[in-house]
Amino acid sequence: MNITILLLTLLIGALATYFSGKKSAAKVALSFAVIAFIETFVLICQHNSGFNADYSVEWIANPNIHIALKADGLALALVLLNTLLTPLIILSAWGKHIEKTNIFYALVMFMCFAMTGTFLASDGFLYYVFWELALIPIYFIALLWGNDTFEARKKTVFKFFIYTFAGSLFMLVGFIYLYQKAGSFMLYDLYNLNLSSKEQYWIFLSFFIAYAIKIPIFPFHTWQASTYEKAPTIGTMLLSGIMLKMGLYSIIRWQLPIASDAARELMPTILVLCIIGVIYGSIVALKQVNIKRFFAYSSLAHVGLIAAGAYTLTTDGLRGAVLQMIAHGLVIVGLFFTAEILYKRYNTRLISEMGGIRQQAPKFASAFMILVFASIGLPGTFSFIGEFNLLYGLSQVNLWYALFGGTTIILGAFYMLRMYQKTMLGETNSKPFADIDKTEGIVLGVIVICVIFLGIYPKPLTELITPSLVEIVSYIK
Amino acid sequence: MNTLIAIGVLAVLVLIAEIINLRKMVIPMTVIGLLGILGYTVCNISVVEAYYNNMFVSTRFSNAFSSLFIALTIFIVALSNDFYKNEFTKIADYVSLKLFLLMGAICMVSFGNMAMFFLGLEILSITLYILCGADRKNIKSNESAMKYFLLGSFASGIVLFGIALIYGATGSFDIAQISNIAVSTSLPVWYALGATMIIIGMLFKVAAVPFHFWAPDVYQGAPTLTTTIMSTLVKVTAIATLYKISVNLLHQMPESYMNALIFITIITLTVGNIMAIRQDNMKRLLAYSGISHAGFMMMALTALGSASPNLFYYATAYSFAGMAAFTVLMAVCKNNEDELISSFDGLGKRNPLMAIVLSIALLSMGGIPVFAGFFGKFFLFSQAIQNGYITLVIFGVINSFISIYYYLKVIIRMFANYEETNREKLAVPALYSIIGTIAAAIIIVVGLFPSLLLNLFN
Amino acid sequence: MENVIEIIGIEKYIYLSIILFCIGVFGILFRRNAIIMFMCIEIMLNSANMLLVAFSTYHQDAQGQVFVFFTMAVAAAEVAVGLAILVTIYRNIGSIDIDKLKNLKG
Amino acid sequence: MDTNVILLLLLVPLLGALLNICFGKKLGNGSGIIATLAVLVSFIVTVIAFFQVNTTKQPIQSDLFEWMAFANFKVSFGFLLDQLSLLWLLFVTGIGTLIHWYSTSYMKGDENYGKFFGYLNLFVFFMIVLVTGSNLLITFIGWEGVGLCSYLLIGFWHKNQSYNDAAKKAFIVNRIGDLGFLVGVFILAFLFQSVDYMTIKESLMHGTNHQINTWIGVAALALFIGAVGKSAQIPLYTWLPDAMAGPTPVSALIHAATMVTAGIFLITRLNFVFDLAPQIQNIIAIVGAVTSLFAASIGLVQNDIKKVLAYSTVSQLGLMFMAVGFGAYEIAVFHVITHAFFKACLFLGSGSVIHAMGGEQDMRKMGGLNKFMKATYATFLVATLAISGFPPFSGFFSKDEILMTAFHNNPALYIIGSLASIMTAFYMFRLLFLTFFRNFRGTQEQKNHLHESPASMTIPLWILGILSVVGGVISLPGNSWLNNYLQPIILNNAANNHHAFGTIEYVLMAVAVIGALIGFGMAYSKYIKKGDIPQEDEQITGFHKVLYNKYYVDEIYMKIIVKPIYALGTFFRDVVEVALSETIFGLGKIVDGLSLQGKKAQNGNIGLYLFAFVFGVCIILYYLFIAS
Amino acid sequence: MIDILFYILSTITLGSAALTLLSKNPIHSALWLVVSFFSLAGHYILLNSQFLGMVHIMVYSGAIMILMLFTIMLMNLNISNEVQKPFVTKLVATVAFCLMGLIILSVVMRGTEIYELQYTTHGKDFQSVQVLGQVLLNDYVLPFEMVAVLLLLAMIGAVLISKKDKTEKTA
Repeated sequence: MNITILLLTLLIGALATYFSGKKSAAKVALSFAVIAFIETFVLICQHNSGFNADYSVEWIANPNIHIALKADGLALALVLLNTLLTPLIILSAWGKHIEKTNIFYALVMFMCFAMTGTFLASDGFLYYVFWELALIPIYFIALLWGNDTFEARKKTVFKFFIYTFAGSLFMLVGFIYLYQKAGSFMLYDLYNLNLSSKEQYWIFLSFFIAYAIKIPIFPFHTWQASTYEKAPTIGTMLLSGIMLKMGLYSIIRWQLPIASDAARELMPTILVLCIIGVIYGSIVALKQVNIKRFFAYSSLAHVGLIAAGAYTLTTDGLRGAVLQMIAHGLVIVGLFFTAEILYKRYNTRLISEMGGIRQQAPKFASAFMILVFASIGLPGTFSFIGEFNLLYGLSQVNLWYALFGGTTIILGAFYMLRMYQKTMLGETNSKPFADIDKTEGIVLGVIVICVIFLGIYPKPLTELITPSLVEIVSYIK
Repeated sequence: MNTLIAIGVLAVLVLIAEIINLRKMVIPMTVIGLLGILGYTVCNISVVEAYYNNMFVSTRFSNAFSSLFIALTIFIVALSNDFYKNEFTKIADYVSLKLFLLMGAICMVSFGNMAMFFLGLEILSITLYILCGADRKNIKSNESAMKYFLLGSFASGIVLFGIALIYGATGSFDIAQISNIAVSTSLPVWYALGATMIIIGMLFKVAAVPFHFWAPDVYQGAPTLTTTIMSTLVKVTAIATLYKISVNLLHQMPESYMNALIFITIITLTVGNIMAIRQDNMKRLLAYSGISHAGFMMMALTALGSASPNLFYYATAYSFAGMAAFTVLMAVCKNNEDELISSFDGLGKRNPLMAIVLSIALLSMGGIPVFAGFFGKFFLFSQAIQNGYITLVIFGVINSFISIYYYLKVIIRMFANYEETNREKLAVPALYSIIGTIAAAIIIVVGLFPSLLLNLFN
Repeated sequence: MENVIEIIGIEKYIYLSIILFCIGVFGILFRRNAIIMFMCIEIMLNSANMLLVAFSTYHQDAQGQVFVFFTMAVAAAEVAVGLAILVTIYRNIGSIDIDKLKNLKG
Repeated sequence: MDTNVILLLLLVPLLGALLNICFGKKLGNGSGIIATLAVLVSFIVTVIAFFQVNTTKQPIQSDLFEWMAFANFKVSFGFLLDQLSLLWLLFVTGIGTLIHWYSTSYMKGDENYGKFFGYLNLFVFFMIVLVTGSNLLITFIGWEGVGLCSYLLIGFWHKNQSYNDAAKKAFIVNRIGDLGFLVGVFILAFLFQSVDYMTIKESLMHGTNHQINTWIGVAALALFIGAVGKSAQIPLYTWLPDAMAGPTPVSALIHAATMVTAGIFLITRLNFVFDLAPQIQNIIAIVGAVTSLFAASIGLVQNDIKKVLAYSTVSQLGLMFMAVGFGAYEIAVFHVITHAFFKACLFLGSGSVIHAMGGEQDMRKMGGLNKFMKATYATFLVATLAISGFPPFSGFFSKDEILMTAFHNNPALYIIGSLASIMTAFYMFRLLFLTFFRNFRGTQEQKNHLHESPASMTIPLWILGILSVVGGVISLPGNSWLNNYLQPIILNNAANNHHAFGTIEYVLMAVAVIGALIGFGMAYSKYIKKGDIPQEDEQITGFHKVLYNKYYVDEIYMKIIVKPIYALGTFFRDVVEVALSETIFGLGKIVDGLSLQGKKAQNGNIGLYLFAFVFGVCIILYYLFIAS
Repeated sequence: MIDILFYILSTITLGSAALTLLSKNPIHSALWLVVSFFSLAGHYILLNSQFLGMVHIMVYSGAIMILMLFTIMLMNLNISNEVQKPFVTKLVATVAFCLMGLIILSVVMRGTEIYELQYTTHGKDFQSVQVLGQVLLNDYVLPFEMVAVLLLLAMIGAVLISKKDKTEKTA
């Protein structure tokens, strides 16, 4: 199957959703998302059978820009995450009253399209275009369908947009510079460039600003919590589940192989930053009162570790990063969904106003608990695989990194269980709390099953991504 | 050359139509005529020839820009129909003035002789003075005309003095000859002084800092259609001319020239953007954003000689975005005293099409991918980096996201769910919708297929 | 009269026109009466004309003088339009004081 | 065949767990039966496997599939049934079955009856995973899995937030150890390119590299920290007493018999690693000894029946660690087994008491229960004698061996251990006397309610009681079946170079017995003769108060660790976050201010514009022509 | 002789130009400007461009200045009621004037030192009416036409702006 079909499906899906009218928009979006998921699955099967789905056609002759897509295991894994989560995310708002439904879902589909493009693009320019494109829908989603008063969220979403946009522009400058050197934006041409260490240093930094803001890495995270809080939950899921993976993916795909010497040189600094983020995020999370902000900081801690893994420059660290990206994507989407369920029932996001739900909604409580434990990397869940890989990668660089990075398993348990206790446990709440319904059950069920299945049998994914990572590491060396 | 003549003829025909009372025919006739001329020009884009003793030189550069000007004029003339509804008796005057303005613009990019340059500049300027003051009972229109007139003629004086000095140094008005002489022999300081003065004059025209003060005031006071002309057609003309002049006059100038230009570019970018942040009048906002765009286009001066495709691309992207934005502005603010940004509140509900057109225009100006503005910036940045002006690019980047800030502010207001702005639907003349849509479509198409424009140059 | 440039020197003409030009500039800055400012602009244009004629003689080339004709036409057109604008302003506010034109700012 | 055995062993409890968790409500009382049967099946499978392995001397091993792959090694999802794991399995599933059975009555009527058994089954499953894992990471699954179940079961009555606190605390403190575990794994994986027990053992046996010895020491230390967390040693012991918040069968199964011994299991499993790190072994012994004394001293004055038992568990675990530290793994294992018997018996007995008392756990409110609860009393007495070290009860043999080893290796630790033993005898008899002797001190209502527990509770008690009596036979001095059995596991087997059993040993035995008698005597004189009843909380003073408040360790931890973290959290949230946000977005504000100033500058005056123009021209000309 | 004439004319030019902008009465300014233009015409004649000198007088003094005078009188500005600019502005204006003059002059003066002035007559006729006509209508015919366009549009524009239309009268 041609790789462009996938992108076209999503793009057409976005358009079809827009034109489908308010009533059927969600259904149309869902069906296209599911089709995209199936296509991804087919692509992965083809990939495993040795079929090369790379695609390249000239877009602009001068400057030399191609529409080039590279569907190796690494990209496909993330596309899979994307196309798996998108239907779930759409389902998560099933039946909810949303104004201008068609526009809303069209934006969601468009964002999925852009993110898929980002993962697949192997021409730096095309990649950048997709990267920026993904920003626009989420901006509108957060702005128009977000929480709180319009004024309040306007400010926040604004900051988010400007901040991330600012970061990515520096990346653009980096790309342009590379283009001047290589005469092409193609991935391998950039890989094969011989840059002086000073050039690498600057290229690395210009990329790093973009990624550090997107991921976000401490101290570039200030947009995160408030944006997560203000965005509608679907938006938050898209942001945390998929979009920040764009940054992490880009580190592996673009930044490290292109500026490998600089990466090696700057590794200690960046690892320290990442690990500070891990600890800092955990500690700040402890004191959050809003459940969405809480998850935002937990996310900060987790992605800090992922980024640290990626910057170890070892295959194990990279593999851990990719696995944990997928795991974190699944888990955080699940967690935000639980926050949404809580909000739907209680109409509040304050942790202090919850509690005593477990007896009322045992299914929900169990699913939530599994997600909580998945989030803190309990063995047997997928997160553990990722976390172990990451920490092992870190330990190969220096045991201290692994030790401090590993505090996440202590602090993570600390804040997560504390939150779970406060939201779910305790004397039965006087307010009624309906247990999850069917669609909610499907969403949570799929996530839980994925998390546990991959935790026990991650081999398909590992085998999918490892060859690509080995190749990338060979460019780093 | 034929283009120029044809436009002149068309202008005269318009005046004749007035005399024989065929006012209703004026606009359709002009649009069709201009379309024909546009077709002709585009078909002959590769004709490189000098006419009338080297007075008028058509090159790819000039032909491409002429086509762009004609296209913009078509839009402007088409918009005139609804804009001058209340003064329909004067429609022929207005249209013919626009055609004359177009002639001036074409002279400015195609000149082969300083006389043509100067006359083109004056035709352009004087027409604009008139158009600015056309709404004569409106004191704002008067004021803008006056300000523009005083500063404009002051700048003309400087340009003229510069031309005189260059003539003194080289003994010629022929731009090719001047260029040759400048390369081959060492010239008295008059030459450099003259060139500087001409360039200062052109910097005034493109509204570069510190010669930019007139722009926001004049933009705001002038009738909106005139503002449209100024911010699209005239700005592009000025920048193209500045580029052409610089190419011909500035080679073999000391490094300090480039430094000065880069410095001016940077402060133009920065001042334009910073000033735009706190504006509450849409026209002023677009004026300041126009200033910063002029700064972006001035980046082309870092690669004299090779930057013309990039400049052309950016100019096209910018001018069509401006066209789209002003079309929406006219549609929204047609009955308002002021063009406050608040009048855009809730436009997403009141007229979604207009809101989307404006969003596309603004996002394109802000440099969001797939819209043409992004590629424009990209090409210019790319070329600046190629020539080693990384500082300039970094300032460009910083300014890009400052600009996004205020563009988004407008977009937000349009899509805001303000309860109190649940006003009734906004009725928009069909022509406005069509023109806005076409302009937006051009932005997107040009963005997706940049080669369409870039290939005009090879 | 043949060699007036030889006798006086081209640089003197240049100095003269520069000073004249600067006087024009000074006037524009100095006065707030619009019509005087117009006159100052005329002075500026004339200083350039002066220079053109001097250089024309210096180069013994007619083009400079031809250019002066164009300048004159331009000056005439400018003045016509400028005065028209001035008249409308006078009709609207009863004054030609440019400092009263401060509606547009910010 | 091997794979099937392992799958059966694993999946039956898992299946039971899933059934009970998902359909617990529908199954009603059936869930208890299902759960008990599931564990029973595992027990039977274990017994079969045990005999197979005991005859063939070949471990049963099976790699199900490849789990993880790293650059330089692979981890398979593999299981290993060898002598050590089978031994553990035997008492895990055996005692597990009994406790499940016991629980069917104990938990009757609870609203989450099904879930309770689901969790218990899940625990058994994870415990099986822990002991049968063929590599460190599979063990780690079980290791954390039992932690999870412990969390779930401690907080089983989740409506009470203090129980939830206890559960949370248990999990988090365990996680500190888990980090140590992981670090150990990293080092071992790095050194040996494998995390497989057998492979590591192989590579250690063939050629030891002296350079890696320091690293092995670090790895051993890290793993020991893991064990400390799980097995509640100083400084990570504080969770265990709190864990008594869970239902009593849980305390019996998890927090006395099985899970807490996982630390001993791990170290025994990796004895070949620890043997290479003598300094670490030393540390282990010291930590164990200090813990045993420390916990015993706290146990002396506790009034909560389960707290006493909890501190006793900590103390006994300390003794085991001491043994492990001396390299006497088989003795530690021996004590693990006997301890499992009598401590499970004690806990279940106390559960029976609590059940009868309607949930009352304070010994000051009990007394004279021997008249009402004969079976419970009898079994409790037996177990008390066993733990106090009276011959010929099982505890005597195992404890005595530990002390003997200590005496040979480090007399100082021997004294500490002996002191702990005397204290053990004291507080156990104190417990016994306060609970079962003299008059009932509770309310009239409770008195009317007093009754002997049903057979499903007493039969397990009897079985465990009997085992506490005879458990010692598996490793009688001089002719130890256990030592021989564990020979393939323990590289440096004590059986091979066992010290001769001579006079000194008999003296030591006698000393131990005397010690136990002293403890008994003191308790007897204080609580039977004098008839003391422990004071009310507020009357406690002096060192007694320090003991009663557990040396204020919890408070200290709270002050120096938890509170600062919270304070840091608040600080980060309110100060650092704001500051970061302000610095980065402050730039925006500066730009905004500039814009405002610029707006003022643009004042609409043409004169100003002209000035700007002229000065601009001047500056440009100056720069271009004069300055350069 | 010629240079004395040149200096006298220059003095008149500069002096009358300065008086133009210093006079308080606009009519006086206009008249001073006429004087200045006449002196410039004198310069042209001095430079042997008699035709240009005449045209200059006709266009400037004859047309442009009359237009201005008419406007001044139309607006009844003969009595100077102009509010003077504040002193600071005037000071700054003077400073700007001096600065600009100094800079440009010094640039030119420094330049001429380096540039050696050469002046040789080639003897050809270059400024008779005939030659001017030829140049204007042969070489410069296109600009000539453009000037026509310029004047046309200026006319249209002036009418457009200043003409009162009928609706206004009735209103």
